[in-house]
Amino acid sequence: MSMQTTSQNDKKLYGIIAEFNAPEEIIDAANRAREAGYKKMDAYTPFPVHHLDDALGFQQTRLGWVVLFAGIVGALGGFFLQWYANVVFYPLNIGGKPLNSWPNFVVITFECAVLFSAFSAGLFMIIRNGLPRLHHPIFGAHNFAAATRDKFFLCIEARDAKFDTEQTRQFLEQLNPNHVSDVKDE
Amino acid sequence: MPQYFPPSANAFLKWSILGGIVFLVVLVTALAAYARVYRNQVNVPVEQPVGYQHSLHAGELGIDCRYCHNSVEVAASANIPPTEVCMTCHSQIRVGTPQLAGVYESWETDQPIRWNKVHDLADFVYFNHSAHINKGVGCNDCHGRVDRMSAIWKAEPMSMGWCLECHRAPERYVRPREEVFNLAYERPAAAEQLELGRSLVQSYHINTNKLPQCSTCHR
Amino acid sequence: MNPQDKDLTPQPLDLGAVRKRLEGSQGKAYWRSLDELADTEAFQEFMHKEFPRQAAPLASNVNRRDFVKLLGASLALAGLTSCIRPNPQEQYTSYVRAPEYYLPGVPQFYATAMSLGGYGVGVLAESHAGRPTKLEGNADHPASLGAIDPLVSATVLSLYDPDRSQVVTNRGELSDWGSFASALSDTLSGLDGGAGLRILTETVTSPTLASQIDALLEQYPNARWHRYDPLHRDNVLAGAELAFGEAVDTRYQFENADVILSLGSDFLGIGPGKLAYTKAFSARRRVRTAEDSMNRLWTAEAAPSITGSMADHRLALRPDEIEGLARSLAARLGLSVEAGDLPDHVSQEWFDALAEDLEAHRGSSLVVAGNDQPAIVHAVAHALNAELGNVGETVVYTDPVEVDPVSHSESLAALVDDISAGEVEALVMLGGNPVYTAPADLSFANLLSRVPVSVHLSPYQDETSLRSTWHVPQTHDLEAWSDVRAFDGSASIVQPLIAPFYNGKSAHEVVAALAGDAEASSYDLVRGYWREQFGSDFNSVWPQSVHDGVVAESRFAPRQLSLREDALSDAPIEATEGLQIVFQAEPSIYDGRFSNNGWLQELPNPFTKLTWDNAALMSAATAERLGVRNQDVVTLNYEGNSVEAPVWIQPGQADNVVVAHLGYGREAAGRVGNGQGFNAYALRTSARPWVGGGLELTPTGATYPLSSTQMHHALEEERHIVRHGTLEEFRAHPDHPEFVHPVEHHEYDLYPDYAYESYAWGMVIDMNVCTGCNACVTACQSENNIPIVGKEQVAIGREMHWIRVDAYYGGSVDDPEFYHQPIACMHCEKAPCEPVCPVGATVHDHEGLNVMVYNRCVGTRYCSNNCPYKVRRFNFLQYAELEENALSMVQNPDVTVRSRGVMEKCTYCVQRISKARVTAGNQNRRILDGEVVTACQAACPAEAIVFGDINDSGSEVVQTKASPLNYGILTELNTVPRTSYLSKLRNPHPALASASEGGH
Amino acid sequence: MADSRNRIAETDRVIGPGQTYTTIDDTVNKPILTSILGTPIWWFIAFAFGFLLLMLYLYSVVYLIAVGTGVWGNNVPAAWGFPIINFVWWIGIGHAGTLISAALLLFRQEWRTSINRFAEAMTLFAVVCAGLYPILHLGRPWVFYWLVPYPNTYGLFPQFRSPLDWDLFAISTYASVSLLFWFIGLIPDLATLRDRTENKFGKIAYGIASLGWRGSAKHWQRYQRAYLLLAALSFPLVLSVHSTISLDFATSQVPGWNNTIMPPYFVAGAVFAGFAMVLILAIPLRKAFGLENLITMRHLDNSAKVMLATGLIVVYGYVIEVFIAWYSGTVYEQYMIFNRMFGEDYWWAFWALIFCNAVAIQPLWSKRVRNSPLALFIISMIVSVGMWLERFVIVTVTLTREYLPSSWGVFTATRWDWALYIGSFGLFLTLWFMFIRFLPSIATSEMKELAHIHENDDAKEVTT
Repeated sequence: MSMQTTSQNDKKLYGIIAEFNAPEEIIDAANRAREAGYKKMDAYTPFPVHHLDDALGFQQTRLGWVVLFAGIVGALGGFFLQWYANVVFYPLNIGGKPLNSWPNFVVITFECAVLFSAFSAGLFMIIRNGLPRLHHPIFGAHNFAAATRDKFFLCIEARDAKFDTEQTRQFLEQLNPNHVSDVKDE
Repeated sequence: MPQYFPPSANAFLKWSILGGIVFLVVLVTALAAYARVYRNQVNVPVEQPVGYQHSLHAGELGIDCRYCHNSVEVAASANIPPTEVCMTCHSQIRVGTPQLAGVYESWETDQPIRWNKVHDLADFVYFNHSAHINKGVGCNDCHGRVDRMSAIWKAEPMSMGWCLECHRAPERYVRPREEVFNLAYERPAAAEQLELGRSLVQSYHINTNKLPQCSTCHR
Repeated sequence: MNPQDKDLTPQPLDLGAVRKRLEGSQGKAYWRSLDELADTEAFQEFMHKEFPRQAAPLASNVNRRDFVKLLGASLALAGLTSCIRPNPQEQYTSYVRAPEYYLPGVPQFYATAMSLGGYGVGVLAESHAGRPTKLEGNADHPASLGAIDPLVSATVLSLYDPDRSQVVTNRGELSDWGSFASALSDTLSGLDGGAGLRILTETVTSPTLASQIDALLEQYPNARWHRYDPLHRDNVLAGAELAFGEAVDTRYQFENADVILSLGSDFLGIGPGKLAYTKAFSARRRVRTAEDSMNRLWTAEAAPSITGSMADHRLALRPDEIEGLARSLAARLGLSVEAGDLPDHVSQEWFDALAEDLEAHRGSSLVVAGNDQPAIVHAVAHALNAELGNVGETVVYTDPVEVDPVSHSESLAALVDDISAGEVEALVMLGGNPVYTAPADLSFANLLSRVPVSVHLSPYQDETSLRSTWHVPQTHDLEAWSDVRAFDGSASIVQPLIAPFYNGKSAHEVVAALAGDAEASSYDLVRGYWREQFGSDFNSVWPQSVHDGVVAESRFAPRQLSLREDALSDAPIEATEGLQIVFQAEPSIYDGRFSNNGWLQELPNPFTKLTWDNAALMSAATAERLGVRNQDVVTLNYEGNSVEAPVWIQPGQADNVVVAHLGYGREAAGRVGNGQGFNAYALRTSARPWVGGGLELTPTGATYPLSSTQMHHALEEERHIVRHGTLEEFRAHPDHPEFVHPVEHHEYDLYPDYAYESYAWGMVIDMNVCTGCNACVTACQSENNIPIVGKEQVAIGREMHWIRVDAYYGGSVDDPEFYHQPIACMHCEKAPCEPVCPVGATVHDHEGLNVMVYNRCVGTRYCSNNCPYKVRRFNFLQYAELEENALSMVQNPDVTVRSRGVMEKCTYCVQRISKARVTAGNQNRRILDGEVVTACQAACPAEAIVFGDINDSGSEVVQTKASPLNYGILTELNTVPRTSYLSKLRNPHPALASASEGGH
Repeated sequence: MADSRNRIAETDRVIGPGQTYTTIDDTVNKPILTSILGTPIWWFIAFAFGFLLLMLYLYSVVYLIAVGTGVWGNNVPAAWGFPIINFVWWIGIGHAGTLISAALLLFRQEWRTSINRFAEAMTLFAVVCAGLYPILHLGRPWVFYWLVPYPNTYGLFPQFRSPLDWDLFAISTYASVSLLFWFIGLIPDLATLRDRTENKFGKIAYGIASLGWRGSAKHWQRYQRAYLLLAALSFPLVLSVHSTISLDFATSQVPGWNNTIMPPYFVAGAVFAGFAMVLILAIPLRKAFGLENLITMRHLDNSAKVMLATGLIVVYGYVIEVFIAWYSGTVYEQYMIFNRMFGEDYWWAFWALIFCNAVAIQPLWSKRVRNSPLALFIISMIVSVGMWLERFVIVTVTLTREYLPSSWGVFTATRWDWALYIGSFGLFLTLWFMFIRFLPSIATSEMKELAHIHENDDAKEVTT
């Protein structure tokens, strides 16, 4: 039931996509594809499927380190702000407390650490994922709207070294997906 | 399934986000700068009912500041001179020149001249001229080269931050007492000034602990 | 719901429970109000109105400008706009011809005198660019000696009162001085030698005015001069007549008195000599070390008074009992007098001790009788002083200071008779407000309308003005030249600081106009009189006298007098029946002349702490017997007249006595004073102006909310806030008196202390001499631009006074001891208020001042929560006068006027410190001890407040703090307060020492 | 199906029987995808009600700013009144959401899944309501930004030692991090809506909001890690926020405030109040939108248990306060407690809160009560009132009786105190009804994952 219109035929091919019904199927498919030697491929699922990333051969993200670093920067910055304001910039006798009464500075230091690390985590995820990206070839794929509902897609991209339109399509066909279709680039 | 957004949408969104951020930053900095300059009215000459020229009197004629601002050494206020002070000279000199109309009118009608304030501190700030004059702060440190201004303007922002520059480190600004009224006085280069300043702070008993305290200026 | 709701009112007190509770309590018990002591259901109910009150914001506060501006603010834009908009262009006007010695911004001080009740009190008036802003005492003046009382220092506010009358009016129509003068001369020309011309004045001591009136009476031989002062001294004169056969004034010399007996006299609280007397009296009670001595004060009085609260032995006696005590004492000391039995409330033990004490101190004892005591009591006092050889030592007699003293009651009665007889053609009233103050039985108000021409000279269009054909606005003492004598006869030249603000005329000018010279100026008249007096050396003496504020050697010389043989014998005992009513001047409103003065209206009564109202005061037992409680409205029926008044229970008042303060219930006082309180004059009779029996009191069932600044209710036992003992206890442990409970701080201190190298300001308040007279409160209010907030705000607990005088009661309900404790910011070295401020609006400066930076304050009010002394005041609404108008002219330009939403508090008068610092700095020297005097310190007649540099070991404040009696409040919180207190001491008679302990 | 329901007790289900990806999608998104006209009438009524209150709120704010703090009953000594009480109350409510999604996620409590979304929304809205109070409470609200460190012509910084400044940082951090956490959770569901909605504007709006999410495995990998880290950060943050609030009191000098138990006691109280509010919102919500199969009895049951537990901790706090007062041996502390319990002004408040927070929760021991939504709803209501009273006692009652008897006073609230409090519900409800109408109140992608895990439950025998 391929719905490719003639208009898409002359467009450059982004990849070939196969649609599955269940998480197990997509993991199985991903494993098979990896074993078949495909590297540039990605899966599209309505919810995070466990071990799918391993199946696709992704390596772990370095997000953790970024967050840790940001947290340390935040903490140091927060404390420095208070120390500088009270000791260097405008030293004042506040209720007979010493200028650098550090126990008073703990809370804000902590809050700054959390603030920095939290936002680094969120923004890192969004940016590394290349978001926001409103337009993407994959959106053009057949029945792709189901990817946020109940269907599971595996797409092998044209830029993969081993990619060959005919072979790759056959390879995907034999994973008995609901169907296989081309994804055109624009 | 059709695309919801054209390819251009990506670039468009990215740029609008970037642009928004830039715009905000610019806006805030612009407002801040505007606030500092415009609100403090720095370098904006102020219209006066009488076209009195400091450049002429203090500049060319070299009349001492204290001739008119007679309480500057003993009181908080430097004193805007009463009309009679103008009349000490102008009952003889330049009698009847149109620029002096305001003065004569005041003198005859016994109505005071309504000068426009140029250096107008907030009501909760208590500035004392005598304290500064006697501790070696020169007129032009705050008022600039009055002897070169025809109409007076604010030479400095006179904001709290500005006052604190000196109140936190008087040695960087003070000068010998005898130079206080010398508008042409040039501070020596940083190094010497520091040396000089420290010794003056010593000999004038300037309490550097006191200067940055709130109670020094606010009550 | 509103405050008038019934649920505001407590149930009757269970006095039994109260007493039991006190007996139960160990150690020294303090309590704030009977309700709390009784802890009645009703009181709970009163405090426990869940959420009835609606805040009453000053409606006028929302004008369009604010509203729009603050709409902006509500969008959080105000901050932004305010930092972008340039300030509006202000203008600077200088003189055309500057006065000599004038420096812009530098205040000048002029010596002059304010007259109160006709007697002068010397003051130094502070003038900013011709604008009087504050009155300080004049140290050279015998009636001031540098101190000032709340009434006098508040008169500067009255000067600018926009409600003062501003034009001459004729039957309510606007007129002017010229037409008044001509109308007057027409009238007078129609009179044969002034027949039918009557002049009514209050007490006159002004030599100039006196001589003018004499001249006038010569010019119009048939004219008559009447006098009426509602707080007249008729009994004093009658007493003198009785004792000596002539009218003389009595002057006390407390500095020489070791034992003092006050027979219903409040010599520290009222009367023209009170400041001088307080100075002398407290000089003899100032104790620093165990070696110091103390005088002993015995008092018998009907209601608690400033004097009574200082007593070592105090008896609450009905007025007739006081007379009884006087007679018995006289008899005991061997004088021939008709003496009844010793009154029930006077124990034989007490009486013996008193008599013994007086006899033991011949020549150094003193008996003082109160103005409102009957003549016989005064006579007894004279006789006793003579008998004890005190005359010339502790008491002297002089010619009367009042010119041509007469009985004011009789004088007014005579006038009234003549009016009703139709003999009065023209009545000229110089000051006073007889329509309001005249005894009810004379119905002066109605008679006045029968007088064809009535002239009233008065600062306000008051009750009398409204019923007179002519009203002439009167000048304020700061507006016109005059002269006045002090209680000891010393004359002062009154010099004006400002031209008549509201076109007023002085009494001198009106009398001159009567004499036919409408153009005469006070200046010429006063000057003319003294030119005659000073004679040749006028040109040197006059300026000197004006400069000093007192005419040298004008004090009256003591006189030798001999007691009449039958001085006491021909005065029979008159029995007084039933419930007695006592009329007293209201401590802050006086006789009503200050009704329109907001400072004084809001000044808490020293004992009831009531503001804005007077009340029918009675003892707990009496209230219990009558079945009434606080804020019940009752009808007072007396001699056929009746008024409605709210009840207030006053501990320490004699049973069966209702005290009614005069001066309230004004109808034409002005916007501030109208309708506050009830009018006690409506009950007063000419026959019994002070005390009378047969008062009927019936509850109406209604209630009326009263605003007391201390609606507090604690049984205070272990907090050691008030520490007191007896001189003996002190002498027993001269180094560490047990009752002082010293508390060390600092040992458990986490942080190192700050070093205060230059100055370190500190204060000591001597509770032993503080009389609770409120002088400090008004002085502070005047110095620091403290706004008034109005009755409703006070009721919510938003009064703004920076210094308050806490009143604590000790001991039993019926015979309590009184403690006055002035509380202002303690300037803690480890101030709890500072670390909690998120914007650093309150911080310490390097001299240890806890400074409050109004312009930085955002108003979190956290500092107030964290202040254990609760001395911080918050501008919940726009209380202060920001607009430029008459009232804003009284503001001190050296102190910021606070706007709504910021916190404020005592600053140790930082403006005065700064002034001294700049002066000293310009002269390259340190500030000297005593160079900085805070406003409260300057005002205090008892010199209870000592202020100075605690780094300067020589300073008085350091010396004082060295006393073993010195203690700090709540020091266990490690606040390290800079203000400390000297414990309160009593000096009971050895024979009664235990009794005085009895209370606790 | 029918028999399977017998096999698994209703209260053990985190998800109803027979839920597939599509059913989850449809149940959750139905109210959002229906056209405006299709919106149930009750929604309009409820929204109008909330909006009306919001107007009351705005009116009292403007009046307050125009006239001044004096429109309230605050005075000296009771310088803090309703605004602070309400502030602490709202911020307390604002704790459950982030706690549920963060803490329960870390502890792998899968029953969090269907309630975390709207609980987080509730948190945000509550924090908004709370956050405005400290500003309005200022004597000069228009200079509130002086608490923020920024370069200025005064050459001044805020005073960082003040707990109020700590609050500023704590609350703003909490608000922004919660918002981020919530939004990141929303992204996949927004994408789902983008793909489901027929409405053109809806597509664009949801499309932009979802940042073009396409559910790629790579994205999911980073997404899950980021989400986990955010949870790990939010958990201590939640605990820190109310601890910081409690320091406003704990670091002070006021007897009854300066108490080391304050932080844990406040946090427990916050969770207590938070879960009460969760139930108050969840019970009508699941009924109105027919979400019984997603928000199951198990969720209500567990929330009730948490309420009971934290409630007991709070009660322990009360006991300790009394003990400390006695143990301190200082007259001030002892009198403070005496006054709270028997003082003539406010004893009623103390005993009322004891009833609400200690007595009223005891029925929760019984499973039958925990299984009756109505009972839970009522108890939660009582608890909310009780927690407000607790703050009233801590803030105002304490202030009216401090060290110097001479400065003791009374606090009486005014109509403006009440207006601002009632009005704040308007702000909350308005936001809430907008939320349930336009955003998925349950995290669909997470529910699908859950459905995947549990898809065989009904097949296999379960014995729990």
